[in-house]
Amino acid sequence: MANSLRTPEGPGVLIRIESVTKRYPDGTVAVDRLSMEIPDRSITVLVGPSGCGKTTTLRMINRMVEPSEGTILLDGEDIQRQPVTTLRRSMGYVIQNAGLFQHRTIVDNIATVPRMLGWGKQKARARAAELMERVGLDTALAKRYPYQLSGGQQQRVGVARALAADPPVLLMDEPFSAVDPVVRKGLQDELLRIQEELGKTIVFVTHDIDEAIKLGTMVAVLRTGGHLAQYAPPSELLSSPADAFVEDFLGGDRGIRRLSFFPSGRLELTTGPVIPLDATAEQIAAPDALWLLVTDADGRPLGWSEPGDLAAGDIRPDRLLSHGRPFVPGTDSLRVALDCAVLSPTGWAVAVDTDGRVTGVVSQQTIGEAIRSAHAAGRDDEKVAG
Amino acid sequence: MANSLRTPEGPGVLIRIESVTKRYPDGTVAVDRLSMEIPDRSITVLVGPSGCGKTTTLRMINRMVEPSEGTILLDGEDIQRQPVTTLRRSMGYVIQNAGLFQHRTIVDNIATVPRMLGWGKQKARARAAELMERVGLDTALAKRYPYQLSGGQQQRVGVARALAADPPVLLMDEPFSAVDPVVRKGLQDELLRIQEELGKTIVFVTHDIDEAIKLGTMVAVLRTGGHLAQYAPPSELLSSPADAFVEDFLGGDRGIRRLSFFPSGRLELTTGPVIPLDATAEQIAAPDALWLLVTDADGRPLGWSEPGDLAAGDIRPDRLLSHGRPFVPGTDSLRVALDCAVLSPTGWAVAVDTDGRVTGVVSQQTIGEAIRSAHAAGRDDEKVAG
Amino acid sequence: MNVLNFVNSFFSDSAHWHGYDGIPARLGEHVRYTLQALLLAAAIGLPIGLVTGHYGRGGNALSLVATAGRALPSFGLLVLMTTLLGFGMLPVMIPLVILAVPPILVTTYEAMRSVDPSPVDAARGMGMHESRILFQVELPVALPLILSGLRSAAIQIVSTATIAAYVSLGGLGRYIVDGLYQRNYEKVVGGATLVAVLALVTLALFWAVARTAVSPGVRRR
Amino acid sequence: MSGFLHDFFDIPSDLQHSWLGLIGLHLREALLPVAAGLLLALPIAQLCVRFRWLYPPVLGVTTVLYAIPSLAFFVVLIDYTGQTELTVMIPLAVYSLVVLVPAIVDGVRSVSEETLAAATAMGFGPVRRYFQVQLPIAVPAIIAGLRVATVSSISLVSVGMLIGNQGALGNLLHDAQIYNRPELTWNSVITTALLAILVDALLVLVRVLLTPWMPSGTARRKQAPALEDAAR
Amino acid sequence: GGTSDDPLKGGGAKGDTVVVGSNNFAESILLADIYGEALKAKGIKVTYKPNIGSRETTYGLMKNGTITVLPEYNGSLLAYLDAKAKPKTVEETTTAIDAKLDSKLELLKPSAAQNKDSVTVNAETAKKYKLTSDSSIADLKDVAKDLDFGGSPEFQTRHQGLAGLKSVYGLEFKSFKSLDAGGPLTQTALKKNTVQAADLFTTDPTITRDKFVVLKDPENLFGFQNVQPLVRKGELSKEGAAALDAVSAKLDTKALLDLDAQVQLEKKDPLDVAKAWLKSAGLV
Ligand SMILES: Nc1ncnc2c1ncn2[C@@H]1O[C@H](COP(=O)(O)OP(=O)(O)OP(=O)(O)O)[C@@H](O)[C@H]1O
Ligand SMILES: Nc1ncnc2c1ncn2[C@@H]1O[C@H](COP(=O)(O)OP(=O)(O)OP(=O)(O)O)[C@@H](O)[C@H]1O
Ligand SMILES: [Mg+2]
Ligand SMILES: [Mg+2]
Repeated sequence: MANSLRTPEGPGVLIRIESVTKRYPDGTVAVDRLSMEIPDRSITVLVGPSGCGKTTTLRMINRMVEPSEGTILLDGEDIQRQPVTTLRRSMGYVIQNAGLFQHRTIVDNIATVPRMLGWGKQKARARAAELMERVGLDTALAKRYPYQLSGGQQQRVGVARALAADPPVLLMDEPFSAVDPVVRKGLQDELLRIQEELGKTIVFVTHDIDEAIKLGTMVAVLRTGGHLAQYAPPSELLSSPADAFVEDFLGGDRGIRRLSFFPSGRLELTTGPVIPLDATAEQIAAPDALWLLVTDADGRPLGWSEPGDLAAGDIRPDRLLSHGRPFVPGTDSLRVALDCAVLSPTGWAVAVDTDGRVTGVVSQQTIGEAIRSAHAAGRDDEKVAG
Repeated sequence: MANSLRTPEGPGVLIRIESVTKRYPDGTVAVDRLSMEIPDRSITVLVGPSGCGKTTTLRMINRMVEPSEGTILLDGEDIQRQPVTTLRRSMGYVIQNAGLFQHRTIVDNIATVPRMLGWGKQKARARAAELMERVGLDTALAKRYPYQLSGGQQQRVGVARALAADPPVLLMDEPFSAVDPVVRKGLQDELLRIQEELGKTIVFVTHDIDEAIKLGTMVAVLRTGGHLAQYAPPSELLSSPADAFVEDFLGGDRGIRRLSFFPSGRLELTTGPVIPLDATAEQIAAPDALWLLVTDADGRPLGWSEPGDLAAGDIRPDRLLSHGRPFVPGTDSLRVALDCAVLSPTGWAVAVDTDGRVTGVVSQQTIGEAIRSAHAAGRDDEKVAG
Repeated sequence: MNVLNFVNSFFSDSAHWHGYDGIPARLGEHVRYTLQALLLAAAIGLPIGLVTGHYGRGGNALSLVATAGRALPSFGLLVLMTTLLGFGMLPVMIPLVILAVPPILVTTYEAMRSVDPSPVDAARGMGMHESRILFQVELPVALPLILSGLRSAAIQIVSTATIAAYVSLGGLGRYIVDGLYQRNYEKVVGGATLVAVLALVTLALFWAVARTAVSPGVRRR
Repeated sequence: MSGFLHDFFDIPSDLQHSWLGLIGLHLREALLPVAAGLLLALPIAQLCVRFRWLYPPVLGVTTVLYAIPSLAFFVVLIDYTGQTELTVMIPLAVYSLVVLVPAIVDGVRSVSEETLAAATAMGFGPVRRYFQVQLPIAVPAIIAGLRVATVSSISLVSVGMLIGNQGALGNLLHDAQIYNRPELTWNSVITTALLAILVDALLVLVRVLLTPWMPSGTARRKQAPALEDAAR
Repeated sequence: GGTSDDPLKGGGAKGDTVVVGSNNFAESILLADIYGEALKAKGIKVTYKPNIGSRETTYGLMKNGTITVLPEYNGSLLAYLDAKAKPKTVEETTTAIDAKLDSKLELLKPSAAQNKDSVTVNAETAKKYKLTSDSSIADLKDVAKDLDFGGSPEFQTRHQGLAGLKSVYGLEFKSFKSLDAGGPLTQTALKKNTVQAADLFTTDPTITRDKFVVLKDPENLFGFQNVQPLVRKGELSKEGAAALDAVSAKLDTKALLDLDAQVQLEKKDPLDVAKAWLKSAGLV
């Protein structure tokens, strides 16, 4: 979960929404004096319950909806100043069910905007093929039609199509909400990867708070009536919800979920209780620990045992207690480390390197301390910022 | 989360699926020699990836699909022996999008089966009204038509309709998968409540493992091809997935999620570090603790502070660190307790009674020990059972 | 030539309002032919459409039959039937019914097929009998479309029933055929106007039937 | 038998065409009006899509025009266009509107919100959107309408016999009568029906060729709304 | 291809091509074929516009020049032009027609062949009311109110039709059934007793076949009905006119009856029948 550790890189503001109100002809106020700064080259997520004005906000950015009041600036310039088609072509747009052109092949769908911009057929298709690979689609699918693709694949085509003309901005309206959870997770990971590689500015709408927290560099929680309830990085959202509405919307497990944003790299590991399968009686007795982790010849974990149950030279792997899931310090977050510790019968989490070789173990207590110091660091940051 | 603490009550078997195979005319083997015992008066969840044969299995129970091989016994009797309509009328059936009759009002939708069974119009409607209340629908909606209801309300009507003739069995095929997450959670809670009140035998199909774990007394994980990968209570599923497929399907956080099934009632609380707002200097100095929890006059938590930062008689609530979310021992699970501890800046979770008055605090370390002993108890159970 | 003048003089000629060749008589005949043909066509098209639509089978055969039915020239059939069967209602009814069955048949089939399958599934799961599913679950939802099929058929019959005049029967076609051979434009235009008005009335009737017979839940307002 | 076959295909000289000639004539008289109807229906339908309120009155007017018997049309037209094919074809073109307009309107309307939004967001203007997105996606519905219109047109051409040999295969009906040759009636009816079925099959083929993007299995359900009006 | 190839060209007869038209019944087509083939034999270019419709239509097309030559029946033509005329001889008929005829049209010489409208009853009715070929229309005076009469739609309003039957013979039928102009519908209706009396052409071969009885017309309501070519003035060459005169000179009622029978009973093609007759009459 590379993303879990991402921090806002604090770059410039690309899109500035200034006191924007949208009143529909029937009187509905969908967005009410909304002001927001959307940072460059990061994912900003709009999240909130149904009907809170997410889609309206998003569509005002590419002028598919015109604000009733207020202005929106793109790169410092009022978007009203540009011809609407030029504006739109500088922004990719991805929606639920992809909105593909059912009458065009995949490659032609993706090549739509380049072709409109006057690229040659050859060039546009080459670009489309390149993008298919980038979004993780087999190029063998190029000549197929949308109906021949699964929902997840269609959604990938939607993303590729939006990226085709290399627009600096990507607007995404609940793009993954119609696919099943497993595929959805894949698409989210893919999006994070693509964002990291291409550095687009993405405005992402969802009503799923977990998705918002997973994807967002910044998350804007809207409440019905188009009011901005809170606009903050996800970890701050989890630790300090602005009000009861946001807290409620965030749901349970806030503490544990927040741990996703803390790295496990600084956890102090100990190798004391780690012994090899062919450990001598001294090695077994030495550590003065309640539990010992036995590893195989390669250093991969086999399982836990109480020292008293081990006989030197006759350690039976099938008699050991499961070592549970190991974690990779540096790559995994504190959340994973804690989960490993909780799942482990001994309360100790096993740390391994990327090859799966044990690099040490860490107790739930140590993890707890790490969590506290991370909290403290967070508080200090706030103080510095304040 | 009353459910989190539910344990299978180990009652009799109501439905017995015996080595059932379903081969569709086109050769697809949707279910392959499946054997399962579905316990009485509990929720059994079938979960698995798309196309793994969940729907087929469910529909064989009410004979909407006839097995190619094998038998299904209801209450010990082969379902083939009964007239198919009698069988079906003894089983409520709820599907995605509710499948309401759009030309009938809500009350008439719910009254369908009673009317079919020959009840008088008056009686059937009274029953329908009663059921609307039971599933949490305002009876003012009775005269509306389905299109005038939200997706969640429609789904409730679907459940009410299935319950109308008070059938002992309820078959539910992804009933909640088309509604948004917030509404979905409400529907799930409602279902648990209804099940507890009415004691129905529910067979529930979903492809969402979280839903399965939340709802199921027993969970059957199917893999593509209609093979039963594992059939176990959810906590066992989380602690000991049968194979890599199940482990993968369960996703991350298994350890922490499993804590939902451990009660927090036996946690040892301490009241040592708890002091009132008007604490004396002695009260502040006495506990010999790193952190103190300050409560108001009613005993409700105000926040944490290091003892050194407190001046007797002049404790400023706005200077205190947030006490985070408190938990209610006995009602909440160990998972909630751990989350509270993790979220707390001090690593201590605050326990309150149902009125929100502090009953004590507990350290993350103590919670860790409780987790370990719960694990050990689980192991012992297994040994006893084995 | 001014069509409106013709219409005006046709309708203001009091001779056109009495007797066996008067407007009331002719209109009555026309309505009778129309109703007879529509009822016959419905009696054939509805049951077949409902059943095939319910089971979802035979759609291709149905569409072939419908195409053939549509393709048969009504006029040719009329002539053929008259030579085969002599004069009377039967040779007129046959082409009218053949004309009206395809729209009824095809729309009924399509209407049944387009019913959302999930309520049907739910009904089956409740232990409803197939016939009950057909009449109490599918039919009420398919009704607007079925009515539109009947409406098309009715309009076509109203228009085509004029051919009855060609084989000496009455109806509004009388004015048109007579007018044509007598070079009496007034009659032709008057007759055509009456047919168009009758078509409008038919439209209105079907609209009213749809308002009352279709559940507000299906109409969605 | 061969005698019957001989009589069957022995077309009286006053029709001035061979059997195949009549078929060609029939096709021309039936298809040209539908083509003209299509050209007319496209802009009308687009107006109806654009201005929703226009649709019900347009439907009403086309239905009323459709209800006017062709004979009456002929009588009115004959003063302007004489005893010619044109007199036959004008009403047929008008009739085809009652099927084509709703078919196109429904087809164009059937394009999903999402697809339209995607097109707009990509910077498609209204014209481009119409020709590159809405119209192509409406093709199956339009062809469904064309099928009904064409088949009806083929059947209706026969009435042209009433205005002096302008009914192509329909003229056989009259000759069958005046020469007491019923086999000519059979010829007319059967040939017309076969012709219609053949042209219908051809249109299906055209649809398949034009819409490789359509799922073959599930097509039926999606087509239902278009067929509603096509059956009119 | 026929004239239908240039549908909008009103004056199809201009130039060197002669357009021979005909009404929509078999005999008219046959006569047109005879005229046309006779003209062709003189090297005149001929196109046919057969099967047009009733006189009301064909006369219009003659006037506007769509057709050049049309086989006509002098009595009917006169009745159409002047309903009140009551000529006593063929010559008087011609004179009366000339007075009313459009200035662009003229009649050529009449033939001896006659084909009149008639009041014809079927065998059953004849038997019932004891009618024979010597009976006259007037004999129906008392029974007409019990009879259904069949005729073309135009018969209903023409003087040489229902109107004349009433004013001249005082007949009022029980009902009038609009059928066709002495065509198969009328024949069938009469045969099947759908109507008991009908307007049939006297040369109709089914009269003898089906034992219908033609009633005499002592008041000469249906006038003289000599077959006579109606042509557009100056659009037919001298040879052409001569050829048609030659045809008229040879054609008599008996010949016509025979030719009609060949077409309608023996199912020969009218064009073949026409050619054969022209040949046998030595006209080609
Ligand atoms: N064209 C419109 N005319 C009138 N009201 C509209 C229109 N579009 C949206 N609304 C209303 O504006 C409000 C906000 O709509 P919007 O679509 O922006 O919500 P959303 O947050 O995207 O909701 P969802 O999660 O359901 O997509 C809603 O109350 C909606 O009913
Ligand atoms: N009527 C049928 N004919 C042929 N194959 C079928 C039929 N119904 C289902 N199948 C196939 O049987 C397999 C299991 O289908 P089933 O509907 O039971 O899966 P499921 O687990 O309910 O999937 P989902 O989560 O997508 O609803 C699938 O491969 C499916 O394609
Ligand atoms: Mg939205
Ligand atoms: Mg399923």
